[in-house]
Amino acid sequence: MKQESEWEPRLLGFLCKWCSYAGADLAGTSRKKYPANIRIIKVPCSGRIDPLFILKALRLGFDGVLVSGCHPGECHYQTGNYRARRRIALTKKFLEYMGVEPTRIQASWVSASEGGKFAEVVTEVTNELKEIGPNRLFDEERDIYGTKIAP
Amino acid sequence: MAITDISHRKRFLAQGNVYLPHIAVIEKIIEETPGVRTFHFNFKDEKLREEFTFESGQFGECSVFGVGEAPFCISSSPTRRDHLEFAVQQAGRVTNALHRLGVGAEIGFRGPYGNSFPLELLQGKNLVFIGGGIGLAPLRSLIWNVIDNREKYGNIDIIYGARSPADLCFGYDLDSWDKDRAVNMITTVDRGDEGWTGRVGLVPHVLEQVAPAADNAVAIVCGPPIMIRFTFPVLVKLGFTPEQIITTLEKRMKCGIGKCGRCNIGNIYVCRDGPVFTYAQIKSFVSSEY
Amino acid sequence: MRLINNSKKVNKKDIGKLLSQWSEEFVVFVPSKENGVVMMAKWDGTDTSFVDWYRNTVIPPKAHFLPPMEEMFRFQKDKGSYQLEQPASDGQKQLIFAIRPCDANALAILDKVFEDAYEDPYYLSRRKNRLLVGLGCTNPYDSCFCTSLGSSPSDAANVDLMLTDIGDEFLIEGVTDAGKQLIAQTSGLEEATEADDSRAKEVREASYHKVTRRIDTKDINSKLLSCFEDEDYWEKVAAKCISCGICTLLCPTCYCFDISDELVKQQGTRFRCWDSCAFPIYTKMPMENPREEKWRRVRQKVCHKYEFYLMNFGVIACTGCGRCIRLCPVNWDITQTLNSLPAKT
Amino acid sequence: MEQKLRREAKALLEQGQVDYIVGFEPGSLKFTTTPLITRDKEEVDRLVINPFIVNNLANFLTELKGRVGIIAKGCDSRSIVSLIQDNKVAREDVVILGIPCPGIIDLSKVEELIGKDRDELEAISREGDKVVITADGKTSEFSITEVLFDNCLGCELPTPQEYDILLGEPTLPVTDRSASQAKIEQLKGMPPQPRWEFWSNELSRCIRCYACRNVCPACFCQRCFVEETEPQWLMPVPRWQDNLMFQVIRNIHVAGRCTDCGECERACPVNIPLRSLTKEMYDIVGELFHFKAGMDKDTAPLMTHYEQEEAEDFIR
Repeated sequence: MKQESEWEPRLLGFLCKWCSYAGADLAGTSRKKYPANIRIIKVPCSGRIDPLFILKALRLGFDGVLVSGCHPGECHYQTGNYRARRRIALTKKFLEYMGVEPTRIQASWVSASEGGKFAEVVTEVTNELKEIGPNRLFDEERDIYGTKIAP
Repeated sequence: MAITDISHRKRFLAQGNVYLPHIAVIEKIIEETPGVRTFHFNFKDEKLREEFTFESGQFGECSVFGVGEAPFCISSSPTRRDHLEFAVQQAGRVTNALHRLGVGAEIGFRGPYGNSFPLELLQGKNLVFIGGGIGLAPLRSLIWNVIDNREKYGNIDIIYGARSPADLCFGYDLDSWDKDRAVNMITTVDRGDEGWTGRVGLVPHVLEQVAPAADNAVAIVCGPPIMIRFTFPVLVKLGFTPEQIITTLEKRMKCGIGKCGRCNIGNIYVCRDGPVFTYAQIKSFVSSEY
Repeated sequence: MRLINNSKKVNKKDIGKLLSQWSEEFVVFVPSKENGVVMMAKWDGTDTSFVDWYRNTVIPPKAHFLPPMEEMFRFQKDKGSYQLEQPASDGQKQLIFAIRPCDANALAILDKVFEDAYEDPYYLSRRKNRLLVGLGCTNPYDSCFCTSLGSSPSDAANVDLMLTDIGDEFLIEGVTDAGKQLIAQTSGLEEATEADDSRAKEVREASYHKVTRRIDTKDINSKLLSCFEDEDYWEKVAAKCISCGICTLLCPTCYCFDISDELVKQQGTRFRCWDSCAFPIYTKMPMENPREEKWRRVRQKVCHKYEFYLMNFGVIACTGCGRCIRLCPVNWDITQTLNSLPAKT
Repeated sequence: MEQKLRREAKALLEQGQVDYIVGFEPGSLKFTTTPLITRDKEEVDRLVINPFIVNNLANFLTELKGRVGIIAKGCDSRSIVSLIQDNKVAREDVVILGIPCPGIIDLSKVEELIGKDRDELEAISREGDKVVITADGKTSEFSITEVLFDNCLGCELPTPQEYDILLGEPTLPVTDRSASQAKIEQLKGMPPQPRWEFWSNELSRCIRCYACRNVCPACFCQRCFVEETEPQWLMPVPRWQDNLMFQVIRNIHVAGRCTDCGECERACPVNIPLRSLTKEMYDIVGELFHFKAGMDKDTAPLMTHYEQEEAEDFIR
């Protein structure tokens, strides 16, 4: 385990290819500064996001997950982002109930022209993740079968 | 004929933990068809390379570390021992991972497991090999084994078919058997293409046309289940008794040694008691689960 | 099984002292509850209240020998080459206290498959250094049917030493050499009197008759064989099964397992874990599945236990512990199935 | 009620209106019932209705071919409606024999109260708002709030809304539903980390028998994500991390379909308090989207539709 001081959050971004991915591209080409903590997976639509992706990212040790898609009403496929919204809302609320910091699950609407907004979102999220610290949710090896009934 | 004699089980026992695979290195990869590759491999350990023995028809559990294990029959002949071979059709997690590997990659191998083709019983007999698609792989081991001891056997007929010319596996073997005057090689495809000048027809139909004599003969069949199901009746029609028909079965085999439980047909565990069976045995399985 | 007539006894109040004494040599496991789930857990050094409530565990003691999951080996890529590392051998000496006869018998059944041809090193190494202290049942469940399987609530055939509840005391009898030796080493045990012995005999007799659920195991394998192809029967029987893994995973004689790999940052582990013939994917191959339909899986479960295992190893793979009946969410009852097998047509 | 049920069921079979009757018959153990799935009109004489009819029979609908006459309690009827919403079952293929359900007795609570196991008890009977239990010749009385399943105590709609035949008079829900929320409220009162630890601890007992999934009528996928191998989302190994992930995803998948029938928790052989997950998800669905599962067969399933304006505040 790294020293806390050296620790930098790792953020996984699922960006819709029509809006947010283009927005991230724009942020890059227009030299907007944003933290290098984000790793990006391009998806055809934010509606492609299965809560399973979010869970798996947390399971693999990402400190936060950002789903980003088109603004409401602007989805390339008409309704993908509305569906994503329902799913993420449920996931976030439910995981919060189970004891996951809601900060770890993030969503944003970023259009292809909002390079600046993308940079802001990533900066904000990264800072918030820094505040709550590393994701240790799945770290601890606790297991009755390993320790209790059949050592 | 007692193919399920279990004496073979102790034939090659790994020292110590039977579940530990031996590290082997892929030496060559042959693209047989789109989706089927043959892997040539050898054990890393020199001593094991020398001492390892197997029989035609046996299989091994092959590991792609980090992905899992799957059973493959050894498709090379024990008479040609500079390396081992198995053919892999892309179908699931492990086979996909195998197809991603290149020459020099390390895999795990444990085995050989299962029984083998009953060579003693085949001696002096006319042999009819009937294969479909990748089902030629286990037959291939036996065919080379027999060819390398040609004087011990009678006539050899090989009837091999695939869906299309592009799906024919082991083209290099087919060529060399075709040229071999001591072998009657018949290749067929379900559907030809522009370049195809050979036979067209399903394996059971071609078998019926070729009509090998059942007298003093043994048929060895391996292919997709549907082919096997249609081939047996043709053989019976040609006068083959169920005892004269041998096949090898495929099941999901996780452990390879009769413990994990999933490859049974009745009380027979394919990994431990098979995979080679006579049609007589299969027929007596009171089950439609093979 | 005839027990030697040289028995000792211990007062129930002194069980703690006995376990403490044994704890010096063994890691002692006793029945304990976690959120109401009874399992054999490491003794905490004080609590012996299980003496009052213990009937049997939910998690069968097979978990000590074939755990729900275990590491088979680890692998690591070092300079382009894989290195395999086996887990350190489990040398710990354990004592499992108050194992029920049915569960101890189950281990003897499991031994057969794990010793067969290729020895299973994981299971067998654990079998070597674990001592089984049996406790006869005085209050069997209504789902128990051990007496139909040639056993009884006081069967001492497969334990090292056997305890019998004779009221305020447990009668202790050595069965195996290891068990007798342990008794000889143990201090503070009282000599049992003739009255204790006859009391124990009465208790055994009484508990035998408390097991009322019965199956007829006579010619069971040929009966199953003759109705094997009776699809209608099996479909009818399987209708309410939900294909969960409770009856198999928690069966003390079920041993099926799955093997899988995990790779995290170049550090890999090969696991094995319990698997169940009730799951459709258990037999699934890329192109086909020999047991896709539910009734085939139910038939496999029943026939494996009462027909195939008997054919291969000469013993029925069931000890009548009744867990599969007791824990089934839909009350699928194997005894009803076995008792209603259609006669030969 | 039982007599009427048998008559109706027999008539349905005789008139060829249904191919199957799915109901309850006495179980093989004391105080248990077991599903009866039959085409035989003689067998319907075995049908029973009592305070131990635990199973949610809607679970069997997706696998039965043909028309089915099915006995449904309030929650079960909503599961049926939910399956109709999802196009898993056609309304015309089911004849719903609705039972106004006064609540089902949780035998584990009874065992806890009496300090004896189910098979050691002599009698359990429901008398109004009381449950009378006899053990060792002694009778004791308990309030139903002590012995009904938590989900029954929280049941809003004990009488089926969707039915073809209603057996008996509509019944009212338990007035004080607070008991059903006790465990959940207790969890909510804990800080996040202990809460996460609680769940990882509970789920470390999971043996992956999948009973929770397989008893659940809302879990009707032909192939569950846990069985996917390319990619493999979860290890088949019962480690708490994978177990926990399984439960989270299962809950999200059944959101808007779960009717709080409580079967998952009851089926669990290792007593994982699964209802404390499903009920909270049920409430979240209600709170965020004003949606209740299985209320109206003509409503679209929760996750297939949306409102322009809803649950946005968390989006940047």
